[in-house]
This record gives sequence, structure tokens and C-alpha cells, in this order.
Amino acid sequence: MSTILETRNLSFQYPDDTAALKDVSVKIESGKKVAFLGPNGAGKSTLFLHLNGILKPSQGRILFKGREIKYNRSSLMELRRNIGIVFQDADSQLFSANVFQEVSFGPLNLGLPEQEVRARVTKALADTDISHLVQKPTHFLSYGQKKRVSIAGILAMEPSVIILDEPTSSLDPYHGKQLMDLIDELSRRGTTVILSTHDIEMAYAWAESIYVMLDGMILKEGVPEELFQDEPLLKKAGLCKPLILEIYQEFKKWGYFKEEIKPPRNKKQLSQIIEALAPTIKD
Amino acid sequence: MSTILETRNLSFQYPDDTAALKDVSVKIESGKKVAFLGPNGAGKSTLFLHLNGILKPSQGRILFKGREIKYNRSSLMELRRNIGIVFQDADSQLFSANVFQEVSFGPLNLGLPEQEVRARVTKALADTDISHLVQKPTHFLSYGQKKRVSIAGILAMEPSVIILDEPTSSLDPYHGKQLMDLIDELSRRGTTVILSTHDIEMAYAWAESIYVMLDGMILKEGVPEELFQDEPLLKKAGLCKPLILEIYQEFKKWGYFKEEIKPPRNKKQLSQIIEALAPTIKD
Amino acid sequence: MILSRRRVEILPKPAGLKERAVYFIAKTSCICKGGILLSSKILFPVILLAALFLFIPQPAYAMHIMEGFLPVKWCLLWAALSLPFIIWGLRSIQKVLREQPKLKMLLGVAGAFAFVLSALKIPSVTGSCSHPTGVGLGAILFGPAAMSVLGCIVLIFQALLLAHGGITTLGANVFSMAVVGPFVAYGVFRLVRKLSGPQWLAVFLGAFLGDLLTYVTTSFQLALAFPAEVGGLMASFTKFMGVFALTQIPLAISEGLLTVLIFNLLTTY
Amino acid sequence: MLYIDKYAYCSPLTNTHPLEKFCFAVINMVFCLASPSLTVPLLILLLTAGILILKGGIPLAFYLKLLLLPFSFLIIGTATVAITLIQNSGSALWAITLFGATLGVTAQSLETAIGLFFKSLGAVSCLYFLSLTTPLPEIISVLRSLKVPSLFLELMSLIYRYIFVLLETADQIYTSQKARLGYSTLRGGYRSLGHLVSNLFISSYRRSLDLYTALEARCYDGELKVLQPQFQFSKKNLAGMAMVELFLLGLLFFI
Repeated sequence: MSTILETRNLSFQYPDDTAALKDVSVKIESGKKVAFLGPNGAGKSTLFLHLNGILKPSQGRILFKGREIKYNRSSLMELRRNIGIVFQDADSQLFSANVFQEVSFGPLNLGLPEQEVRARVTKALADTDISHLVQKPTHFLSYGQKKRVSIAGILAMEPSVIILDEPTSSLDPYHGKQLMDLIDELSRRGTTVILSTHDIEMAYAWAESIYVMLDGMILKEGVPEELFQDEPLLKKAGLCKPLILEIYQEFKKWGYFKEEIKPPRNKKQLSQIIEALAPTIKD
Repeated sequence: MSTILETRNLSFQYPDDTAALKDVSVKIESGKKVAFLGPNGAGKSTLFLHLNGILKPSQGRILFKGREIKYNRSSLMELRRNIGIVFQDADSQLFSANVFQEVSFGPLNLGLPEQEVRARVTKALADTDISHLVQKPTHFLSYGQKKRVSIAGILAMEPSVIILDEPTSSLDPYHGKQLMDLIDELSRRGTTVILSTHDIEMAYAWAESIYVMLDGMILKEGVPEELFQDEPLLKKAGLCKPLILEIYQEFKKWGYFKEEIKPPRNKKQLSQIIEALAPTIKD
Repeated sequence: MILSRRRVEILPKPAGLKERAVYFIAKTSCICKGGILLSSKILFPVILLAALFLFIPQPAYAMHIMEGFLPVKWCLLWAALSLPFIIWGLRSIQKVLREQPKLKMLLGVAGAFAFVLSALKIPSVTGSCSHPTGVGLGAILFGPAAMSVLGCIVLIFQALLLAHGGITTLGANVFSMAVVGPFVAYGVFRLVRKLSGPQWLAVFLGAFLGDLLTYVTTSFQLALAFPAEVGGLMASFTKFMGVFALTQIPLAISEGLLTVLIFNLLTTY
Repeated sequence: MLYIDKYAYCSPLTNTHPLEKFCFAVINMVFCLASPSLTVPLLILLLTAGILILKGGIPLAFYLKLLLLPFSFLIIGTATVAITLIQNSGSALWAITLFGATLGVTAQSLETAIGLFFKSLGAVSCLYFLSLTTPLPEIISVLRSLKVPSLFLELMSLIYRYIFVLLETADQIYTSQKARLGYSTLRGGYRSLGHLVSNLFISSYRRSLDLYTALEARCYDGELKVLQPQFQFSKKNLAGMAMVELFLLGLLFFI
């Protein structure tokens, strides 16, 4: 699989000298599902703003499809057309009077012909399942709808990488689930998806690769099953262990497994294990 | 246990005739931990605004300690002194430039002497563990700190009931845990705590009584263990089942339990069950 | 879901004429600026000052009279002239507050809005930026009396937090920015509406003239304090007008257009 | 973005009595303006700069950067004062004739301009002394002791608090627009800014309603009552100030 987005030794200081990122190197592979974990203020959002060229690193480089980003107008245009960010607070992200205007904002800025813009908006609204909201004023929408509109606004630009900053925070479980289904659908179609989240269970079940950040640094990168067994890491980053993994470990500890079983990633896999173990219970 | 707060057949229409509450009757017992669940827009926040006398019901009555609320100034003051609300968005709740002044606002409105106000502010800051922030300007605080300040502002009024609207949303797991510890401490000291949340696992582990709301109505009230076994209810309200309960049910379904075992409420209780079952595994 | 054709047609209307007009005038205002530079060959001081503009890093940050620039007696005079308007403004706010207690929070947040607005940059073709004053917008939305109070507070904050304007010159700045500006803007807006002119024109002229007359007042204040040796007040006024008010015309046009744009967007909400 | 505000809270002088700092700044400003010579403004410039940098924890580079802020106004303003219409080109230090009118610099206009330049600079330094050591809530408490109406002060406090909230909102909208190429053309820039401002206004309006609700829930009855911070006057500071001011006053009269 090819690397689509890469940072090399990225550092960033705010003008008042607070370091927000320290020597951050990440490699995002094309088409993958990548999650960033870490407490508030760990630098996740700052890193995301770099990936889209909004912030310029104090040191280090960013490479998109192997080419280093130059901070001139055309290079930034190219980058932002390809990498879309959905920010955390949908309320402050939507600024247009109605949904159509909001979603057409990005494609219009790409300088596309009107015909094409209309087509893209229609498609993005259909993909996010909000076609019926097309002429609704944005401030009448529920929070979940606003979130979808903000995603549609990015989809209409047809980026190859989509970055979501805590997509499910402030959503109720039902709408959170719906949103994750949408994100999975995007991923199935080949879009590279990067997200940050505080929802450990979701990250564990969803991600193919996880980065843990703390104090502007990458603490560790790895596949979920391994990463979440690293207790000192979890403690250091203030993360808790996914319940499913914890129960798996309890089983293991108390000798439920006679042979090696792979850690379950989601409820369904855990249920299968419980079912499979049932005959070993003494009557 | 005595009922401290009660609504009888509460209905509320917004000026544009959208019904926000329909025939809502709740009974909150003194000293209890009560959670309200339900999707965004179900009417939780609107109900909370009624409990504090901010909104006046179109129909129905509210009783505090058995006495019906009259909507005159002195009766409202009495109610608001006893029932504190912590709103979801800390930023639109804090109006003052520094922490000390912010927390002193409520007690001063109660007409307390300055000496007493100072003492209460000091205590509230200590209770919320933010004494070190006393001279800090509000705009230097992190989101988690702002949340604590908004809680301290309510605590300093020494209410007998404290209502929190989605206290842990937008907090990372670590700060969310800290906040729940603080809320538990309040509850231990005898304050009645009412909160709304989307965090099913937290509600299941924390609450003594749960109300499920949908479309401005109360769908059901009950203790967590029973309420979350009501599958049609969960489906209707768009709630999912707590993972701990689900695993318990899997165990039960596949015949792990020889005798009746109470559903576990948290990770610890689940671990104990797994440990206790271990000897029943065939070698 | 396939959109019906009719629906699609009515959708993206604002991406039309108005913005094209904004673009056009922004472009021409740039030419205007160039025009002033060219014709200023006749006016030696102006060309010198125009050259100075190029060397100074932060051009034309909303032209408040800076700290210490006015002699003591003029500081006191302008403060004395502004004070009655502030008191009047406070009284009128107090009166409305009795009926609508929520107004206090709204004014508080609106004042913060005005401050933030003045810290934003209007993009401009030349790459340099100007800053909206928000005087016209505020006066039309809240009335000139309330705006003089808010304007006064915003000026204090600009002096203390941004180092624009000053304490000794507060009275003079309040008079030009928080008294003359809002009253002119509001008066022009009402007048045009009364003459049954279209709303956009009323808003544009209100904001444009409010902005421009603010700077005419500033020039007048400076001329009074520093009359020319030869030609006295009028010569000095002409001089300061050339420097502080004429250069402001393209910026006042930008402000007028932006205010129309904002006003129209607000009414669509 | 508001660095002056940040420094005001971090300065070692933050905890001295705000009224002391207020008086020191204002008296010195008046001295600057009233001074017929350059000596007093220059002394005050050095004095305030010295205190800020040596005692107030303000980095020299930042102070100089701040001092440059009003330079566009200062240079344009003083130059406009210096260059005047001239009748008799003999009296001018330097002049040019265009279309029959002579413009130039005379000894007197130059003197006025130079005096003005340093007076302003001295006064600006006094302003910085106040704003870099005194957080705004404390300036508000000074105004309270000067009997400014409480409605005015309440509005000041609310505005101060909400400046930061709205700046953050504006910043978020701006970032999200930029991420979608909102400012890549001039036309788009105008459109984006218009949307930003009107959306900011709507969100301000909503916030004001939310705030009112939250305050009402805490027994708000029309007055924003909060406890005032307590400060101690320092005898040492007062004595030092008195000496400095008397010395400067002496200079004012005898030079």
C-alpha cells in the first residue's frame, strides 16, 4: 500500500513560544482507517491543521503523495482540494444561510463550473443522506444534521483524504452510530479516513492503525489489539482499556482459553468467543 | 425517602407552537442520583429549565418539597436558590472576567453578607479542586477548568438539588472521570443530582434511577438493570445496551450461570463474575 | 434523491449580482487608490506621505488619534463634548432595560462583536488590509445612542488591548467614532428609507458616510489642535483632510459594501 | 492574539494596587502633554520603559514592537504638521513650489512636529505601562472607585469576557473557511468575510440569550453583582511615586 500523507519531524510553536507539536512523524497509508487518541491539548487538532496546510510548521516537512508541500498559493490549493477537514464544532463550521449554499462553498472555491458544482452538491447531500434538507436554513438544523452538512461540505470537494476531528462528540449514540456507518462507507469507497476521538471503544473497533499523542508528541503507533495491551502507555496517555479487550484478558487470566485465541475487536467477535466457550462449562 | 422535586403533567409549547414537553410527570427523590437519557431534542434541557423556574409550563405543575411553585419573584428566588443548573456550554454560562468574581455572583444574589460570600466561594473552589485558579482570568482556562468553574458557581449557592446538562460531553475520558468523581462526592454529601447524558455506560454504572425521554415525553422510568433489558424501549429511544449488561446476558444465554446472578453494574462487578465462574471451566 | 429542477434553480441566488458588484468596486477602489497616488504629484505632501505609507509596516489601522497627540485643552474639550452623549446613551439603555432585561447581555455581546469586527481584516487587492469599523452596522442595528456607549467602551479596549488610540485622546476619538459616525450613519439610513430609497442603498450610504464623516471629524479635530501658520484652521483642515479623509474613501466604500453584504445576510436568517 | 492582555496577567507588577498604576500612568501622561520642552517626555519615556522592562517582566523586543505600532499614525501625523503652506520661502528650511503655492518646512513647524513626536511617544509609553501591568478587570475596579456608573462598568465586563469567546468563534469560522479555500480569490474573500461576520453576529445573539438564561438560573435580578478584588496600597510605591512626580513637576516649571 502506498503512503498518501506523511509528516517528517514536524514541530510547531505558537507565536507565544508554547510548543504545540514536537518532532511529529506520521505515515498515513492510502485507503486506511487511522485514529488519533490522546487527551485534550495533546496536539491532535494542531497536527490536523498542518495536514491541510492551515498552519505552517516551525520545523519539519509534510509530504502529500511523496511530494513536499510548498507554502505557495497553488501548492496549498492543491493540498486543500485533496485533504478535507471536518472540524469538531459543527456550529462554528457552518456559516451560510442554507444547506445548499454551505455545501457549495468548497466546490465554488475550486473554481468549478456551475453545472459541476450543482452535481457535486446533489451527490454529497445524497451520500450523507440529507437531500431533504437542501433548502433548510442551517440554524434550524439539529446538531446531528449540522454535522452531516459539514461533512457534505467536505465531500463535495471530493478529497482523497478526509480528516474528522472528534466526529461523534456531542452526538447521541444513535446518531453517532449513523455517522460512523457513513464514515465506513467513505472508507469502503477508497477515501483515506483520519479521525481523532475520545471514544476508546469506537477507536478500538474501527481503526486499522492508531496513533497515541501526548504533549505534542507521538507516543506510539500501532494496530489496536497490540497498542491497547501496552499498559504503561495507556496509563501515561490517560487512556482506558477497551472493555472488550479487558474482558478478553480476564478470560485469559482465569484460564478460560485452552488454546490461543485472537483478541476480539467488537461485540460480535466477543459474543462468538462466549458462545464457543459455552460447552467447556461444567454442568 | 422523600420526594424533593416533582412535576405533574407538565406540557410546554414554544411560542411558535412546537411542543417541547408533553404531559411529563417525574418524581425525584431526595439524595438520589438520577439520569435522563434520550436523543438530542427529546426535551431534556427544556425540562431542566422548568425545574429551575426559567421556563413556565403551558400546563401542569411543579412541586418543590411538596409545595407548588408560584411564578412570583420570591417563590422563584426560593426555587433557584435550591436548585442549581450547570448548563452544557460552559462558555455561554461564564460571564465574568475572573474565577473569583464568577463564583461570587450566585451567593451575592442570595443577599448574603460579604464575609459569608467569601467563605462560600473559597469552599466551592476547594470542593471543585480549583483553588489554585482563583485569580485566573476566565479566558485562560481550559474547557475542563471552565466546566469546574461553572459547577463551583452553582455549589457556592449551596443548592439541595444540582442539575447537570451533559456534564461530560466534550471532555476527554480522563477529565470526564474526574468530573464524575466530583459529582459522586456531591451525591455522597447528600445533594440530589440530576444529569442528562449520551454516555450509556456511564449512566448505567452511575444512576440509581433513569428516565428515558423521546419527543418531549417520558417513555419510561426505572432502575438501570431493568430499564436496559427492555429491548423495544431501547430501540424506540435510539439507545444501545451497556456493554457490561450485554456480556452478562450472553453469559446467561449460553448457560454460564448455574444460579441466578444479579447483573453487574460496572467493570469490577463483571470481573468478579468472570473470576467466580473460572472454576467451572472444564480442564 | 434527485432534486426537482425547479428547486435547483432557486437555490444559489446570492452568488450573483451583489458579489459581482463587490468584486467590481473593490477592484475600482484599488484603481481609485492608484488614482490618488498619481494625481498627488500636484500635492507634494500627499505624495510624500503616500511614500511613507509604503515604508510603514501596519498601514492605516483604523485611524484613531493616537495617545498623546492632542494638547491638554483639546483633550478636555472633546471629552466634555462627548460626555453628554454617553450619559444620554446610558439613560436610554437604562430605560429600555426595564422593559427588556435581556438587552444588557445583548449589548455586552454586541460590544464584543464590534471589537472583534474592528480586529478583522478586509481583504484588498493591493495585499494591504483595512479594518471595518462596524460603526454603521451597529448604529443601524442598535440605534446611535446605545452605539455611542458601546463605541466608547470599544475605544477604551482598543487603546488598552490593541494600543490603538489612547486615554488622553479618548474624548476626541469617542466624538468622531462613537458620536458623529453613528449619528450620521443612522440619520442617513433613516433619511434614505424615508425617501423610500431601497434598503441596500440606505445601508450602504449610511455606513459609507458614517465612516467617511468620522474621518472628516478626525481631520477637523487635528486641524483645530494644529492650525497652520499660514492660512490657519482652513489650510490645516485641508491638509489633514487630504491625508486622513481622502485616503479613507476607498476604505469607506469597502466598509459600505461589506455592511450591505452583512445586512443582507442577516436578513436572510 | 491579544498579547498585551497576556502580559498584563503575567507581569510581576500585576499585584500592585491598580489605582497606584493608574495614577502613575495618567499623571505622567499629563506631564508629557503639558511639558514645553523635550526633557520631560524623554525622561518619562525612559522611566516607564525602564520599569516595564526591568521590573515588569516585559521583553525589550516586545516593548519595541509595541512602540512601533502607532508609528504609521505618528509619522503621518507629525509630517502633516511639519509641512505647511509658506508665503515667504526665505523663512523656510526647505520648500517646494507647485502651481504657485509653496509648501515647506519652517523652523517653527519643525519644532512643533518634533515636540509632538516625543510627547506622543512618552504618552504612549505611559499607556503601555498601564496596559501591560494592569489586567482589564482591575482597570474596571479603578473606574468603579472613580464613580463611573455601574451600567457602563457592567457592559465593560461583559464585553471584555465575550471578546475572547467571539475571537475564538471567529477564528474557528475563519479556519474552516480557509480549509475550504474560502480566501483563495479576492471575490471569495469578500464573500467568506461577509458570511463570517454575519454568522458571528447570529452566534453572538444566541450567546446573549443563553447567557441571560444561565444568569437567571443563578438568581440574577438586573444587576451583575460580583465581589471586588482587594488590593493593598504599598507605602514604598506611593513614596517613590510622590518623589518622581515632584521631581518631574519641578522640571516642568524650571526648564
